Amino acid sequence: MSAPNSPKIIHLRYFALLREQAHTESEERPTTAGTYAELYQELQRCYGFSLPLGQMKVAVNDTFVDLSTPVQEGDDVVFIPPVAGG
Amino acid sequence: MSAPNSPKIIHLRYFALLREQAHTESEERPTTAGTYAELYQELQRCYGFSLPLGQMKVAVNDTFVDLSTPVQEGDDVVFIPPVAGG
Amino acid sequence: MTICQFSLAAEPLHPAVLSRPLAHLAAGAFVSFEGWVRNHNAGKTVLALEYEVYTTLALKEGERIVATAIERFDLLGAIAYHRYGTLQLGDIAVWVGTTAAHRRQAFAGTAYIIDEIKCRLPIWKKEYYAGAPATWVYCREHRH
Amino acid sequence: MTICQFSLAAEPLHPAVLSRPLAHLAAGAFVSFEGWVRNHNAGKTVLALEYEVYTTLALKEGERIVATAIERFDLLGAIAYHRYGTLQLGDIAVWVGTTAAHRRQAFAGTAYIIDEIKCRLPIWKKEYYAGAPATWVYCREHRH
Repeated sequence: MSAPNSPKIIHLRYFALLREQAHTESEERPTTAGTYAELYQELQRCYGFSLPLGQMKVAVNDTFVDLSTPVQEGDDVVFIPPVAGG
Repeated sequence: MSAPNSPKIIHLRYFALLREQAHTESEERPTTAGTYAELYQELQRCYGFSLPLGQMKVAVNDTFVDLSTPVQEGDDVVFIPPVAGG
Repeated sequence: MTICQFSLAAEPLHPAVLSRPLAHLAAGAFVSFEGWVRNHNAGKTVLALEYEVYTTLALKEGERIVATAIERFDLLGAIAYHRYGTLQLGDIAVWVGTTAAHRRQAFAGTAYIIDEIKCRLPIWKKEYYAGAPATWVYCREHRH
Repeated sequence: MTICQFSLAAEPLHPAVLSRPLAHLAAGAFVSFEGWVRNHNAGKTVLALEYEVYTTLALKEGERIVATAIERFDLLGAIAYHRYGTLQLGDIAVWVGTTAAHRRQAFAGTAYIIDEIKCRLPIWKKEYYAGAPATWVYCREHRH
């Protein structure tokens, strides 16, 4: 539907350290990032996220996916910093 | 104090299958058995205990001892058939 | 009927109540784990802690963990609860209970569930210390 | 203070009460085991069971088992209770609870205590069946 490289609008939610560093819990964001890995790097540049990409997981529409998955218009995206249950 | 082979009086208590097969919970018993292994064999002949010596442990004065330990006058003796806690 | 349940709780956990649905006359063994908020971690004095949770995904992952344990260890039932929000010293942060015909299964099942919860559930822990800045701590084996 | 306790009980066990003395702010993990009276064993339908105990020696051995677990697994506390007399289906026959700084210690400590109780404590179990004579059952690894 959209031309190559035209921005896609996605919904982002932030938890824990990412929430603190982004100073927000969620945002609608247009992005030209091709994959979730590229999207995280874009957010790192924007917010100064201290956690490296290598420590990150990503959930899209409440399901874990690979960071190399292409970004889709309308996705609900959550980057998952290292967890600590229990 | 006693001459060789003169009987020693011991106190015996029986639990579980041994209690059922001896038809008593305890007894004072004179014995000429030299060791607890020999004492058990004497009791087997007397009461028809079905459990073989090899499955038996023995406690004397509330402490586990080896079946080859010599019988002492006045001992409080409990043969321990296979256990089942829990 | 096999009980398979994972829940997130805002309020204190009461193990005697949580374990009730696991009663089962074929069960010979029940093993429970409780994670308690300790007063120390990595040499620092802990004052309190806070769990932040990605609810939808945590419930999905939690249920998957419990179901896998039941299947893998032939459990008769398994239940797990995880607290979120602010917790005080001594509070139960997580409770896991499993039943099985025999004890080895129940021990293995309960250990599996807490191991997976610690490193896979999308939940984050911030520890507040005496004389040191609060920190987001994490499981070194982070994975999914 | 380290809690180290072994008891024999004529009356039903209430885990929520039994575990209370183990509360400890340095403890991060609590693991409990409960042995429940099952409705089946070796293909037979169990109706009830009876434990007969050699009290003096059982208390000595039980305390030794709990103390060894504390030392070997660096536990902050450990408590075990064993019922005796007649028990009904679903009753708790044995309860073990341990605490430690970390979960591996508490799992290992609790498993050690129940393993030793099953095969070393001078206590005997008679099972009453539907349609078969009552039998003294025993732990195959009987030892001391």
